[in-house]
This record gives sequence, C-alpha cells and structure tokens, in this order.
Amino acid sequence: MENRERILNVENLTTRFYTEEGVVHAVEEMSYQMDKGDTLGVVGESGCGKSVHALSIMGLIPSPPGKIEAGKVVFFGQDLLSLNENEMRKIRGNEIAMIFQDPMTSLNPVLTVGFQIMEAIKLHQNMGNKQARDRAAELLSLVGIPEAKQRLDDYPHHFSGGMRQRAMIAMALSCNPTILIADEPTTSLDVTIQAQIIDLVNNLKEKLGMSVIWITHDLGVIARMVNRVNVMYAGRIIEKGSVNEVFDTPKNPYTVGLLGSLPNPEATSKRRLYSIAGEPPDLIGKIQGCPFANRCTFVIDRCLQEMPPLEKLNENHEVACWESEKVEKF
Amino acid sequence: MTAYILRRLLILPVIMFGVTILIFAMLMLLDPIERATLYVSDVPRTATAVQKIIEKYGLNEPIPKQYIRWLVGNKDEVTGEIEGGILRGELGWSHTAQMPVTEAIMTKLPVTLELALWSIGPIMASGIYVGIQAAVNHNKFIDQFSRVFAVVAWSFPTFVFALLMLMIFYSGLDWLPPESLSQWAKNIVWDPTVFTQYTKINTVDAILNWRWDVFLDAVKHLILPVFGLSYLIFAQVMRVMRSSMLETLREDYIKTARSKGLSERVVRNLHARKNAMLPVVTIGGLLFIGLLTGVVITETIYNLHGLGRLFVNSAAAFDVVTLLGLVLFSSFVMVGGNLLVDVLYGFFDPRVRLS
Amino acid sequence: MKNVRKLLTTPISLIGIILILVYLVIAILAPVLAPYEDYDDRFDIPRDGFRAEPQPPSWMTDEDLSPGDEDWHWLGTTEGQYDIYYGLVWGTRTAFKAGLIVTFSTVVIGLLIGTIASYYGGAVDEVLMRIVEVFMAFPYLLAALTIATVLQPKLGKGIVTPMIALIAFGWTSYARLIRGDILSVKEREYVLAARVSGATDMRIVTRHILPNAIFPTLVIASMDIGTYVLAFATLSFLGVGVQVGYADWGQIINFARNWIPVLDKYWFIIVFPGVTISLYVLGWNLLGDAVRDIMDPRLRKPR
Amino acid sequence: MRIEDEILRIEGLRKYFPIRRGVFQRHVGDVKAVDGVNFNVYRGETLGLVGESGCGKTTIGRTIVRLYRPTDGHVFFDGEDLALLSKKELQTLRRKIQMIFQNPYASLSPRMNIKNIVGEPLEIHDAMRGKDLDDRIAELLDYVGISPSCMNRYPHEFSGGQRQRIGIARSLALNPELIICDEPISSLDVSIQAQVVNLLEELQDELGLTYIFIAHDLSMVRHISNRVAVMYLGKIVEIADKIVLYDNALHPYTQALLSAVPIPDPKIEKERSRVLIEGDLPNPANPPQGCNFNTRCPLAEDICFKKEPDFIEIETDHFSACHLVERDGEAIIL
Repeated sequence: MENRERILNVENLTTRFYTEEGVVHAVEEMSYQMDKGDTLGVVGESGCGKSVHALSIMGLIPSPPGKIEAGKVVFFGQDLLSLNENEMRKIRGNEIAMIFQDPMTSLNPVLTVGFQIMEAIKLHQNMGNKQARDRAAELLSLVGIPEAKQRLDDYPHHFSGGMRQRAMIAMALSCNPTILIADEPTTSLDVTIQAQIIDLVNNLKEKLGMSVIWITHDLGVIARMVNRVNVMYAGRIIEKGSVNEVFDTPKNPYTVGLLGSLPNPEATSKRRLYSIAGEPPDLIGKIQGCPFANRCTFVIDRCLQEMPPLEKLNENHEVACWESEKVEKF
Repeated sequence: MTAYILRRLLILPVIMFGVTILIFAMLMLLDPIERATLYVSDVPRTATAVQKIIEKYGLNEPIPKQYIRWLVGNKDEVTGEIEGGILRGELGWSHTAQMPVTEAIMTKLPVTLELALWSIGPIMASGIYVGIQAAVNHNKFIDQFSRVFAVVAWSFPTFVFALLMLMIFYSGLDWLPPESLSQWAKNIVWDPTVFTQYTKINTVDAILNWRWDVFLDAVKHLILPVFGLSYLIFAQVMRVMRSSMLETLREDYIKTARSKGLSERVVRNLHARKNAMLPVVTIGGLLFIGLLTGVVITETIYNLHGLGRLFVNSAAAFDVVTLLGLVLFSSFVMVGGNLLVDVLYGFFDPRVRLS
Repeated sequence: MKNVRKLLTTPISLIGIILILVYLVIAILAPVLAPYEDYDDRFDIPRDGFRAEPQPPSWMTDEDLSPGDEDWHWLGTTEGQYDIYYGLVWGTRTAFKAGLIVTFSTVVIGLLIGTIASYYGGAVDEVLMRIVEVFMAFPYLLAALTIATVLQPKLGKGIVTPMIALIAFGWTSYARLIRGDILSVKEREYVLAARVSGATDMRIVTRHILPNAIFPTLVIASMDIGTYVLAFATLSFLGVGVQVGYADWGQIINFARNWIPVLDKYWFIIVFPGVTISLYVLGWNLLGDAVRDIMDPRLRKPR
Repeated sequence: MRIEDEILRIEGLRKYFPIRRGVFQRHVGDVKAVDGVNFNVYRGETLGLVGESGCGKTTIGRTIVRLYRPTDGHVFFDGEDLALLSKKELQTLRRKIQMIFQNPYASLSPRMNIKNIVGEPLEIHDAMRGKDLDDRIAELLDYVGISPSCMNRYPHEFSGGQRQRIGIARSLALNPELIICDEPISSLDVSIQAQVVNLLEELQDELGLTYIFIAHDLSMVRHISNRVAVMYLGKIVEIADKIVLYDNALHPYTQALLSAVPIPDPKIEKERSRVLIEGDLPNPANPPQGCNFNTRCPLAEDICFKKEPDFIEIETDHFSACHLVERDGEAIIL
C-alpha cells in the first residue's frame, strides 16, 4: 500500500448521556484511523452509537445531557475536541460536512433551498450574494438537479425525497470539505433512489478528492460503497478492517451472525437464515464484560468478566473477541 | 392558500348565521315585552299600551317570523318607517347607556381600543422574547422563572390582581389612579376650543394635539389597566413560544444548520425562530379572547367607560338587549380576528402559502 | 405507576397536591371550622350587624374579645358585616363543586359531540363542527356572563345558573380536541388490526379508539379545573350568579369594589379572599402542569 | 400449478382514492393506488409482492382483507367474490384471511395487555371466555416464542421483535388459511429480521399457511417467496417463479430494481454491472400515458408512450407487461 496521508485519527472516543433513566454509554473507547481517499463504513444496528460518534466528531452532541467523556479526534494533527466553539465552527461545514438520514426533515421548511446552500458558502468562503448564488446553482447541477438556477428559489417541500437528499449533498459540498460524513443518508429512500445517491457520492468523491464516512445498518451498502469498515455493537467497535477481510473472514461472532442472517443471493435451495438469539442490550448503565456475551454462541467465562480489546490479526483486520480464532464464517 | 382563505370566507356567513340563531335563541328566553326594546326606546307601563306594542312588533308571533323581523327590522305600515333590524346595524335601545346600542358601541369603543392597542404590542414582543430566552436557556434560571411566573400568573384572577394593584399604587402610594384621565386633563380634552378629539383615543389625540402633559397623564392612567390586561396573555404567549422554540431546536434541520458551521445566533434567530413562530400565530385567536375578556374586568375595576364596563353594567341591570348587542359585536371581532390569523399563518408558512 | 410516583416526587406537582389536599380538608371540615346555626342556611354568611364599614380582624383590634365569641372575626368582616372567615371556609365547598361539576360536564358533552362527529364523519361531522365554530365565535367569559344573566330570572340566583352558563360554552374545545385525536388514532395500525379481526364498530370505538385518544383531553381537562373555578369566581365577582351573602369567593371579593380609594386601610377585604382563591387555583394549575409535563410534554394549553 | 390449488384469484382490481381540492372540496381526480391488477395465489405458497414506496402494494393487501372497498374488480377467495360480500358475510371471511402489520410499535394498542390483544379475535368469533381462552392464548404465544407468563404485560414492555411476534400470534388466533404480511420486517433491526422470517417459515411448514409477503427488500422476498410479483405505480409489471424472476427478469423495471439492491458481498459488488434508472416515481394521481414506466425507462420507444402494454404470459407461469418483451418474446437486457 502506497504511503497515504492520515487525515483523521479517533482515539479512545467516549460519549455518554446523563438522562433521568441513567447514564447512556452511547460510545465507548472508540478508536480508528482514516486516510485521505478512504471511504470508511460504520455499520451496526439501531442504537449502537454510530450516529452519536459522528455527532461527537462534529462537536454537535447536545450538552447537557450529552458529554464527551474522553478521547481525541485528531484532524490533520489538530485535536477537534480541544477546540472552542468558534474554532470548531470554522471546521464544521467547511472541512468536515455532514448529511443526515431523513431528507424530509433535514432542510428548513421555511427557507428556500438556494438560501440554505448559499448560507454556508457565504459563511466559509467570503463570497458576495451574486457569487454565492452562482456557486449554489453550480452545486445543484453538480448533484444532478435539472434547471438548477430556477430551483434555487424553491422551498424544500417542492422537492421529492431523492432531490432533497441531493440538495443536502450540494449543501455539504459547498466548501469542498475534506471529509463528508453521511449518516444513513439512504435509509429512508427507495432502492432505485438509493442507488442513484450512492453512485452520485461515489462519483463526487473521485471528482473532488473527498474522503467519506458512510454510516449505515445495511451491509449491502457497505459492500458496495466502502473500502474500510468499522462494525459497531453496543457503543464499541468490535471488528474493523478492510471490507474484503471483514466480509470474507469475519472473526467476531456478531459480524458472523449479522452476515449469516442475510439471505444468500446465490442460494437456490431454501435454507433457514441464521438468526442471532436475543436482543441488543440497552446502553443504560455499564455493561460488565463483552456486551455481546449473552447472545454469543462462543461465550466463555472470561467474556462475562472482561471486554476484549481490539487485537490486530493482520495489517488490515482487527477484532475484539477472546475466542476469535475459533470463529469462522459459515 | 387562496382556496383555503376562500373556503373560510364562504363558511363565514354560515358561522355568522349560527351566531345570530344562538343570540336570537337567548332573546327568546325573555318575555315578549322585554324584547320590545329591540325596536322602541321607552316601553310603556300600562297593560293596554304594552299589548299594543307587542302586537305592533309581532313579539308573540311564530318564532321564524320574529327572527326575520329581528334581522331586517319592523316596517311601520302607516309611515313606512323601518325600526330595528340588526342587518341594518340597529341593535335596539340600550337602557343602560340611554342611547341606541350601536351608538353606545361606537362611543365606548375608543376607550377599549386604547387599552387593547397598548397591550397587544408589548405582550407579543416581550412574550416572544422571553419565551425564546427561556427555551435557549432550557432549565436555567430564566426558564424556571418563566415557568413559575406563568403558572402563578395563570392562577391569579384578573380582578384580584387589579384590586391589589389599586390597593398598593393608588390608595396606598397614590401614584397611579384609576379612571382614564385626571380631572384637569379631562377639562382640556372635553374643551373643543383647545383640544380636537380626532380618534377619541386619548393618547393618540394628545399626540395629535401636541399636548404632552395630557399624553403623560393618559399614560399614567393606563399603566395599571394595561398591566392587568396583559399579564395573562403575556404568560400564554411566553409559554407557547418557549415550548415551540424548544421543539423546533430539536428538529433535524437545526442539526443541519449547525453542521454547516453557522453560529448559534444565526441558528436561533433565523432557522429556529421563523418556524417556532407558527404556533404563536395560531394562538393569535386566543389573544382576542383574552383581550375581550380582560377588558370587561379591567374596565369595571379601573372605572374606564369602555365596552367592557357597559357590558357589566348591562348585565347588572338585566339589560339583555344591550348585552346581546355587545356579544354579537364581540363575536364579529373574534371571527374577523381568526380570519386574520389564518391569513398571517399563510404568510409565515410557505407550505401553506403555495399549496 | 411510574407516572404516579413521578407526580408525587416532582416538587411542583407535590406542592399542587398538598395545596389541593389542604383545601379538601377545609371543605370537609367546614362544619367544624366554621360552625353554622341552621343547616338550611349554611351557605349564607352570618352577619354581625348591618354597618357598611368593614371591620378588621378581631385579633388586631378588640382586646376584650377572644376566639369563640360570637363577635369574633378571624379575618374581619366585609361591608355589611359579613364574616370573611366563614365565607372563605364554606366558599371552599362552592369552589370544589363549581370546578369539578363544570369540568366533568363539559368533558362529557365534548367527548360525546367530538366522538360522534369523528365517528360518523361526512355531513354529520361538518354540521357538528360548524356548530362548534359558532359556539367558539363567542368570547367564552362574555358568552357565559350573558347566558347567566338571561337565565337568572328563570332559574333564580344560586350556583346552578353560572355553572350552566359555563358548561354551555365550555365543551367546544374538548369536542375539537377529541375529534382530532380520534381521527388520528382511527388510522393507526392497531385499529386496522381490530377491523381485520372482525371487531364491530362499537367495539372498535370503545376498546381501541377511545382509550388511546381520550388521554390528551383528560390531561387538558385536569389543567382546566382551575380555569373553571376562576371563571365561576369572575362571574360572581361581576354580580352574576350567587346572591349577595352566599359563601363564594368571587362574591366576597366583589364587596371590595366599593372601597377602592381606601383599600389600604381595609386591605383584609381583598388580601384574604384574594390569596385564598389564588392559592386554590394555583394548586390545580401546578398539578395540571405537572400532569401534562409527565404525560405528554407536547400538549399545548388551549383557550 | 393446478387451478384447483388456487386459494386467491384477483381480477382487474382497482382502488382509487379521491383527491378533493379547492373552495368546494371538489373531486378533482384520483390517486390510482391500485390500477387494474391480476394475479393468483396458490395454496401453501408464499407470493412476494415487491415495489417501491407508493406503488400500491400495501393498498392491495388492505383491499384483499376489505379494509378498503375495491373501486372495481374481483377478489375470489376459494371461489367466492369478496368484493361483493356484505359486512355480515365478511365476518366468516375474517377468520380465513388475516394480516400482519408493518410497524410493531403502531400495530398493538398501547392500552391493551397482551392477553386482550391476542385474545380479541377469539372473543369476537368464538365467544371464548375464561380458561379456554387463556389456554388458547398461551398456546398461541408459545407458538411464536413468547412466554405465556407475559400475558398480562403491555406492549411497551416488549422490544420491536417481540411485538412483531405478538402481532403474529394475534393473526394466528383464528387458524387462518391466508396471511397477508405487510412489510413485517422492514422496521426491525437486521439481526431481528432473520428471527421473524424464520418464525414465519416455521409456522408455514407447521400450519400449512399461505402468505402474501409484501416488502421492498428484494433479497428477503427472494429468500421467503415461491413466486414474486413486482409492482410499479399501481400495476404489476412482472410475476414469475422467484428463481426465474431473479435470473431472467424480463421487464426493464424489474432489472433495474434488482440491480439497485446492494448485495452484502464486496466481491460480487465489484464485478456487478449496475443499471441505474433516472428520476423519481411519477405522481400516482397523474400517471404517464401509455406504459407508466416510460418516464424512467431507458429503452422506451414510441409505442410505450401511446399504448399501455398488456399483462401477458411470455413463458409458462411468467407474466410481464412490456411492449418490447411482448414483441421479442424474450428479455431485453439493459
């Protein structure tokens, strides 16, 4: 692998929410690195902390009740968590941009689409009204919205779901961000529209030289989109590595179970799906040992006592499991 | 949007028809002779004269006939003169005011309008401001304070508040007297040679006549009534603004705005406030109710000769014709106000405006 | 259960509950706290002569009197020598009656009309909702005041007339609220599931729709009890409703109107009754507010 | 398959929802949610019904159980036309056709306990009471893997997957023959989806149930179904045995849909060629003239804008509605 530039280094990130019901351990000791040009997938079930981790990077955790307890987010050698609000605002939307899950609610209904795009441009790039407007139109056509100039004056409710997500992408791209964080951007869209959006982001990534963090629960999208993947469970990364390694030789029983629970597209005979018994834990209160232990078929005593650390299997694969050598894909 | 407004406008006559039916039904609870004041100013006392009046105005005819007559008036067969008829703006004779009800409304309206004018602006502006401050400082001091204030204000009867204020600031400290003007100011205002009453609204007239002494006197007399009239509605606007702002700040598009790197000030004032205003607009109708109810109590206690006081006096004197005239008028204000609110809503929300 | 515990541990609602309990105890113990001579007249405030000028509380002035004496007035007298203490104690009963009966009746009427409108839909809905709008075209208190005035000669003075007046115009917001909630619940999947199971319309409404739609209305109603007590007091303050001398808070405050220029001297005729009614309404409002916050933070206050 | 094995036959089914607008709320048009649909379901099979949101698949399901009255067309169940039944006659039908809903959080009344929810159909139809009822409820809960001791709990005490099981238990209460599964897994987490799908398959084997499985997830439909029908804008565009359909899709929309679904295997994904279709779904209130896929179809020819294609059998048991396929008699590869 050629020498690539390290742009993001997340170290030991821990985010908790102090609610009336108790302390929610949303993200626990999360560490990973990202190089320029990477498309990093973060995959896990709902409530596993994948969105919270993204908001932590952006410094958008509502506080209170949320609090980043520990860790570093080093972006080009600068720890984002140590920045004050003003410095962070210069990064947000400029160096790191984000798009969200539900395009129907992510755009302000009482402001025009054009205004919302121009706003970011004017803020970060010091452009005048006219210039910003031209740039906004350019961006809209870049993301494949026809008659972009006229559509600037439309309100979000004139746009379909797919178009709104395109507009959101245009907004995110307005300042040529280094990293684009996409938080389940296609979950609420139809598959044909999802395919369009995935394609669009892939093309733009090449064109603009961005790096992308793609958060999703859909392993199919991960397989299509990304080159590196973090698998999350109960607030922790339990397996990470290059997408080929993780899908071919998963070494955490959860990853194995997740892959097994998906129908095999090649199968001709009817085989029952593998199903992981039980339910994911809620994250209130500290979990003793490995959070997956109570659903795991490989469980040993040690799992109930100690959380296994991420262990390097090879250059491209790390896994957190005491019994990883016994685990095999079926 | 236009279709929606048009639809409301078309329903309007239906509502107003219902309103007249309801008012007429209340009228029918009266004895026939009591209803005579709808058409004549002094009702005779002798039995035969009474009978004559009842027959002349058909006050014991079938109800639909009486209803029509109440609407369009009674035509004198001999002279061809038409008396009464609410559609002609004739609401009957007010015993309490000793003039026709319509005229009474027009004479007393300026006093009430003055109160309302001085109340609405400050209520809206300060209620919205404090509500926003409470929301963005959620669970901090100002939020808790606003909450306590709202609940306490909501529990404090207007009439108790007004009397306590008078106890402290009038009979105790003698700072802020009741009534609308001091005697010397009244003498100026009522003297047409030195003072022209353009609008009959004291503060406005004082400015137009360039009489700052009168203006200050009027303001001094307005302070207590305006406070008494506003604190309830203020509490309401503040609470609605607070909760809608809180809700708006949780919306996804606020997250989007923040992720663009906008400052918190822009996020609040531009992205959140505009959306959060919508529920405040919808309670605009409540504002009218609050004002109309408030003036009744306020004017009674502060001895202001406006519509509210006329209302209470007519109630005390069993002057039902005046009462119903006033109720009819206030329901007009309400219906008109609600229509205005609908239009405003469309103005604020592009989703409604353009659909 | 969790909600009940929350109600009892939140300071705000706890204050509300305690306030209401105190008043409840006063209402129940009224015959002990303020004994009456004749059962039939127990809501008539006893008078100590007919002088116009109010008398201050006895413990402030009369050194030769002691509690228990016939002329002893804990909180002084109003104009016409009505005993304020007696009026406030027995007025508690009036307040409970007025608040609870008016709230209950308006909710029942509103539920009935709202349910019928949303259930039948179409023309029935259209007509009923227009009727609701007609009633809503009147400012509540003014309409109630008017109808109470009109009804007074027919029904006489007393607490029934103002209560009927308040009920007559009070039900509309509940009808609207329940109608809206039923319409939104009607399309939920569990209602569809009941229909697929072959449940009759009656069963769907009573077992599936109403239990899930009625809640916001009840919460709002609990918040409105205080408002109704206030409205009732306002009516009697303005001289419509109970007769002079009836044990009713608004009525007692009405006496203060004639003494505005010298209220600082006769402060007890406004301060005692004013505090009594405010604390009572505050109790209900605190409770209602807490109930709303706990059950559904999104509910907005109507009217 | 033989005709006598048919449990359900749908002919020319239409369901329109009126649109009212303007000052007088005039009837200005219809949302043609289901616009002339024909298919049949054989006893004991699972028919998958796929399509994107707004294509009318849920409406078909709800019309079959008569939650909606059809605008036009016939629904024959065991030879009897359901579209014509009166309310009373429907009661007997209710026993035989049941439904499982999409959202496990919305499909159980929050104010009823599990016992009342599962037992309600039994109370209504069999007037079951007391111990009989309790026993039957326990049996049903046991079937779906919920401990009968939970009978007196309320829905909010259960997770999404458990609720969906409870919903399934309710639908089984009356021993139905046909169950319409309306996106039963789409709001569940991945690891829970497999649990529910396995349960549905086990129940089918054990009780000989017939399913119509409505979903937008093509990979799960492929797993669970015997035959698959693909819907677009109120119409069925293709129907075939699942292996035939997935290997040899005839209609361009089916091909696009299949290729849009990502496969959870990076190697396959890298080699796969993809068909992208442009644009959005047209407004179902105002569908395009001719073939309603013509606005997005990369192959559309003149005829596609003029004439609506017929839904015809191209090869045995493989139906499709496309002019180009009809003409050439074979799949056209995008």
